[in-house]
Amino acid sequence: MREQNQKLALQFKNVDFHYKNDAGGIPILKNMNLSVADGEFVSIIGASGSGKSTIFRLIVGLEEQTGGSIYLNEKRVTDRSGKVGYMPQQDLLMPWRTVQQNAALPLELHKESRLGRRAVPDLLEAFGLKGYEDKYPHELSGGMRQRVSFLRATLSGSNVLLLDEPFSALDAMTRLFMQEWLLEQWEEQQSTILFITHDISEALFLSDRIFVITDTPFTTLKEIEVPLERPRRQQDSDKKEVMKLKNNLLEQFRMRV
Amino acid sequence: MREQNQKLALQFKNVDFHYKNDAGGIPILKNMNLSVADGEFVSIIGASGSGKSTIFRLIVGLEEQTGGSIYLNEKRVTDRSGKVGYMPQQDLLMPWRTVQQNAALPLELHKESRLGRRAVPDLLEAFGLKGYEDKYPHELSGGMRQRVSFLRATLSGSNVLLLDEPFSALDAMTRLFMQEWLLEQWEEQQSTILFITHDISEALFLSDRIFVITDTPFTTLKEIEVPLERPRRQQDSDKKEVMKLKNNLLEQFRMRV
Amino acid sequence: MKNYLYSIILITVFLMIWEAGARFVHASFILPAPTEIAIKLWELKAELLLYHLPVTLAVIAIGLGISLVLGVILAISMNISETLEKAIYPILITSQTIPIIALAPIFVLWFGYSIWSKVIVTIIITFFPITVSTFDGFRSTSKELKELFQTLGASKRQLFFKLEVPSALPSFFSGLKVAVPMSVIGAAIGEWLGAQAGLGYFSRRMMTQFNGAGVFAPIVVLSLIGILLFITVVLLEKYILKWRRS
Amino acid sequence: MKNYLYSIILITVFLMIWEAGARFVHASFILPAPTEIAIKLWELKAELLLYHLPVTLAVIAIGLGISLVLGVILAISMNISETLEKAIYPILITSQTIPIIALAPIFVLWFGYSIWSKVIVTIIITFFPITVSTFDGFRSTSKELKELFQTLGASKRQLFFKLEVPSALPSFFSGLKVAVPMSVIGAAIGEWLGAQAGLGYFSRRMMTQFNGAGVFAPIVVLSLIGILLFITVVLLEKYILKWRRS
Amino acid sequence: ACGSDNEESKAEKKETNTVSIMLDWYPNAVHSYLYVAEEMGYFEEEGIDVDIQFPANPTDPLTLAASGKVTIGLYYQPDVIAARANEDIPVKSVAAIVREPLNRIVYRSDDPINSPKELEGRQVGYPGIPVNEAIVKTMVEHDDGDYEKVDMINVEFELGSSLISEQVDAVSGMYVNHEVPVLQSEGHEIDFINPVDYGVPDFYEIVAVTSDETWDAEQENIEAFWRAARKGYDFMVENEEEAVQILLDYQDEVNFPLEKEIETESLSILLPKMESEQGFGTQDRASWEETANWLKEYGVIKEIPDIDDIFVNIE
Ligand SMILES: Nc1ncnc2c1ncn2[C@@H]1O[C@H](COP(=O)(O)OP(=O)(O)OP(=O)(O)O)[C@@H](O)[C@H]1O
Ligand SMILES: Nc1ncnc2c1ncn2[C@@H]1O[C@H](COP(=O)(O)OP(=O)(O)OP(=O)(O)O)[C@@H](O)[C@H]1O
Ligand SMILES: [Mg+2]
Ligand SMILES: [Mg+2]
Repeated sequence: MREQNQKLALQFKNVDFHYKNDAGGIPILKNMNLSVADGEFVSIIGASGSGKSTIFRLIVGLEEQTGGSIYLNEKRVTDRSGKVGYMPQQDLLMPWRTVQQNAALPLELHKESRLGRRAVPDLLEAFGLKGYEDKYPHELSGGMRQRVSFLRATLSGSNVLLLDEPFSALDAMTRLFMQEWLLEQWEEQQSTILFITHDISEALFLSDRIFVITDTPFTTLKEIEVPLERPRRQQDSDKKEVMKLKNNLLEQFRMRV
Repeated sequence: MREQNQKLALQFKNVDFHYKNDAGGIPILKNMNLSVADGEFVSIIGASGSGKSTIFRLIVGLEEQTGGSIYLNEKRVTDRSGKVGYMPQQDLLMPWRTVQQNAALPLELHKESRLGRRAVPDLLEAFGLKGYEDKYPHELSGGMRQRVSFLRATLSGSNVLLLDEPFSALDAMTRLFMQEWLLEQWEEQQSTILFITHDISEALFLSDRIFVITDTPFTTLKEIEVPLERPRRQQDSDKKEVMKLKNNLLEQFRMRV
Repeated sequence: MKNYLYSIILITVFLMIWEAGARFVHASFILPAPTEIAIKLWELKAELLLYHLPVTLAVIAIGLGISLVLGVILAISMNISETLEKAIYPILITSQTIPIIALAPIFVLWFGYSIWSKVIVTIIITFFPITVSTFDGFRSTSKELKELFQTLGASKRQLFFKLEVPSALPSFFSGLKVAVPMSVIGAAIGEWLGAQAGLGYFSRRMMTQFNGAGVFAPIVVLSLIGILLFITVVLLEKYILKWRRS
Repeated sequence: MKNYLYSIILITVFLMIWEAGARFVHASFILPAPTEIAIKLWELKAELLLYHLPVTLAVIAIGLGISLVLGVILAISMNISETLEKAIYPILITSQTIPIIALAPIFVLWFGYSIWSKVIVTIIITFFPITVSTFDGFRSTSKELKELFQTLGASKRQLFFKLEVPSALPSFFSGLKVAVPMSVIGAAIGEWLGAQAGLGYFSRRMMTQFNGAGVFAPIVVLSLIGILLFITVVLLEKYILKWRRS
Repeated sequence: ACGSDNEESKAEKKETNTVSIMLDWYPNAVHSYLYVAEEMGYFEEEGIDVDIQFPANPTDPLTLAASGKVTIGLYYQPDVIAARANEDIPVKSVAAIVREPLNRIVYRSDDPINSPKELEGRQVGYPGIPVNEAIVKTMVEHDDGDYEKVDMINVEFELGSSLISEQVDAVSGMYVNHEVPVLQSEGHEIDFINPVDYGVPDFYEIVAVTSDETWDAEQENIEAFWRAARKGYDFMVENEEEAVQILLDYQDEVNFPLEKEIETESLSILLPKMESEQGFGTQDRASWEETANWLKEYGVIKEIPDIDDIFVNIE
């Protein structure tokens, strides 16, 4: 198991949020609190429309909370754009850019970080993309595209990475291999990951803790510690305790669908 | 567990097949044999491009075998179109037809089977589509669309249903519920199902037997009996034997990717 | 209506500037004021609507009608026969880069000052969008759905009417929406080349009589035809493709 | 080449029938034979290519150039300001159903026989496809990618040049491919209405001279311009959008 | 006032002293004096540059002169009156060039039209110039026919081709000195009726038109132009053959091919019709009044405009 220091990477303090639309507002978060330690891997699961992506949008600054405050690395940050690595659902690569150009986008947007640019070739190799630097996205397999997208998020230079259902478009087999690969990368990069998924097994396999959204609007999230050591392999998820947890969660959602 | 009589629903005898293209042919099946008993639920798994869909295309008559013969319900059938129910990957509903019109397509194409048409409203209810008869596909959720597609396959009137990765476009949660639902329907309809998937857990949960494609072109398929009673629930897949099977299979594919 | 508020304001401002400019220039045969045009339109309403409009409408109707029939038949033929497709489709596409319309003056020699020379211009200008979009519609038929029909033992006829026609409809309507305004332009251009009636003819004739408002008035009518025809097609499309309503 | 075999056969057959028909009718001012046209083209090559072609090319170049500049500027403005979009976009779309081209005769009064009356016709006919497709291109920018840029702290300028422009390019080229052949048609029509030189003018003049082959010859040249311009745009598109090559 | 754009272009013209003139039709013998003046340098002597333009549409000489896009347009006397009377277009004639009608109703000999009444139910092509409507109307009504039954078709410039290709039964607008012999020389059998035999007065076939505004701004240039044109005319009267040769030398062979024989013959027909005792171009008030009365009688105009506004004689 990786060392987790007590520093907090992310913290929500009494955050309120609702979307504004024609018919008043849709409240999503109400006086909500949440903390994620530096170096932690946390998953968020919940029914469709429950507000998982909304949490991410708040963190990256695409939406502004209506109340409360959000802390990044224990500092209260008002303008959070460019401060967090974000890997959206599906890969969202730009079809007109090569693998390398796609990955290096964050460096290009922030000219200061010149140093980083030299690291790109090494990272491309580490991510298993050597030889594909000058290929266009449509020439890659789904798994490779996800890796480019993840590399891009990494290169944003932040220690906090938000992954919004990154593997939902992959087929079942590729998905399993990408999960293992992600864990390897996470251990290497020493980053903090927040991971949204619909797949309970995936969440159990990957995370230190799982946040479950049970109701919307929500004040607290139900927290579940995953009773597994690291490093993990797929077969670890077959342990009794994990199985029980999984079936519990499943029952919970079955009732709600 | 459902009674399986000894009648064979489907049989391949020494079937040869290759796709013709510019550069000669791509051999897929070589002198291949396979039998599926009436009322059985069989899954096929294999790497991408290994020829899973090709087997289905041969059964429904979209491709003609270059050698050997294919038996349906113990009769050798040359023109197999219209003889088997086929539910393709993704839902493939026609956007300009309502739920009812989409489902009833097979009846419409074969005017003889007038009787069947009266059964449609009942079936729509049985499939959980009551109240949605006059909705268009884009107004439905992914799970509902799959149910319409499955109903359409059922209404083709054949006892043999071929399902080609039907759930691959669904999110993980919906997918689990659809699997249980499919089993219920299968038990009720007393049909024979061949099911292609990339998801080993899905195959294990659903099938009586699993055919694994290890090499292409292939002569025989590796067969695996799933050691589970019926009816099943998701947690049944957590049994020791099943877990071992699953990890075995996984290791096998890991080496090949 | 609210959505178009800004547009309406902009158009109003534009008309006001035009009005002011025209009054300042004060040479109505060069630049008639909008109000003059409106008045002229009212004065000429009987002549325009009862005499010239039917002539132009006939050209549009016949031209568009023939384009539709021929275009759809050709699209269906290309859909059925691959040889035909290979032979004709490239020619159709290339023909679009050719200013065939520049040949219009010679049509007058072939078809005389009858309605047909104008109809031909209209056909030339509308045939391509209708044919190509209808054919593209047929081509857009999902291969998977076609195979599904085959596995259900559908006949060629069933495949055509139950799958290919509905698949082609959206694209057909897109083509029609392009063709309809063009048919109005085609009729007007055709009438320039030699005519004795029709809105395009009337407009040009008014120019020779230094009647600036008279030049614009029939064009206002032509524009209204264009818009009305377009709206008709849009409504028809909405009705037939009602499944697309969200 | 092999792909176009059927087309080439079809065109050859068509030309042969035309040739035979023309020889049979034997009224070359109504229906000149293809060979007559070819001969005439050869005879007139100096006059057509050195005198009339440059005039027409100038109209096309200036007209298309102005359309491009104004169209792209307008598209960008609408992309930046929602108010502008709301005001102008509906007008642009509606204007397409209006036969503005029917106003062309009056441009001669405004601009005389100068190049501008023809340029205006060319602009009118090409402005719409360029503007609308460029703007649609900007609108097609993926909302998700835009948000991704925002989360990376991109400036407005970076968003524009690194995301919106590349996103708009494919649609811009589609518009250009529509506009280019239309510019040739626009120039030809403009020349009918008032000119002293140019290929469209020459063709019409020849009609008055009972010179059928002379009517067709400049149109062959116009067609070649159309095709060449189109190919140029396609090559440019291939080069700039090289990532689309499979 | 006619817009700043116009004033600008006029200012330009003044500096360079360019006079643009739009011919009534494509160039032929009736324009010889202009080419002579150009060739002999008469325009240059007067210090002006002349830009000779051909109309793309038959009605352009008047419309473009009226809108100030050309200095002078060669057009038809009745149309000048009609423009002034009906739409109050400020145009005036500065010279009468051909003093008698040249216009004929032409038909194919194998499909004869023996008198204007027979035009009833027939298609008559004309170049969109309103005077032709007045002429045909006068002739048919003079012959006790019903003009309403005549099908008038605007064929633009295609007078010859539409007649020969049998798209129309007759045409109005062909000149007896030019188009008629051109068609005949190409072997087409045609005949014609003279409007003057059926109630059409002896109007000025061709006059030089300018707008009031152009006249005010460029009177000197126009007068200079006219002095040079007169010299060209005088030369032409003396040296017919040479004048035709100059015209042929100036011809645009591809666009407007001319036959020497036809043009020589044409000029000899024209010369007596161009001649005036008071000097080439001088206009009689009486002719304007007679033509205006005719137009009023046949309902082409409602009011007779002030004749003094319509023409001005250049000394
Ligand atoms: N931009 C927006 N404006 C208004 N309402 C929105 C907006 N985005 C999301 N919502 C609403 O907010 C709620 C939560 O949306 P959110 O995308 O966070 O859900 P989610 O948990 O990510 O769902 P999914 O699993 O389907 O991605 C939903 O009801 C949604 O309709
Ligand atoms: N119509 C065709 N013509 C030629 N080759 C084909 C055709 N369809 C499939 N193939 C080839 O045959 C092989 C098997 O294809 P098939 O679709 O059966 O694979 P699959 O196992 O279903 O793969 P996937 O899991 O990706 O759906 C592949 O190599 C494929 O490229
Ligand atoms: Mg979401
Ligand atoms: Mg497959």
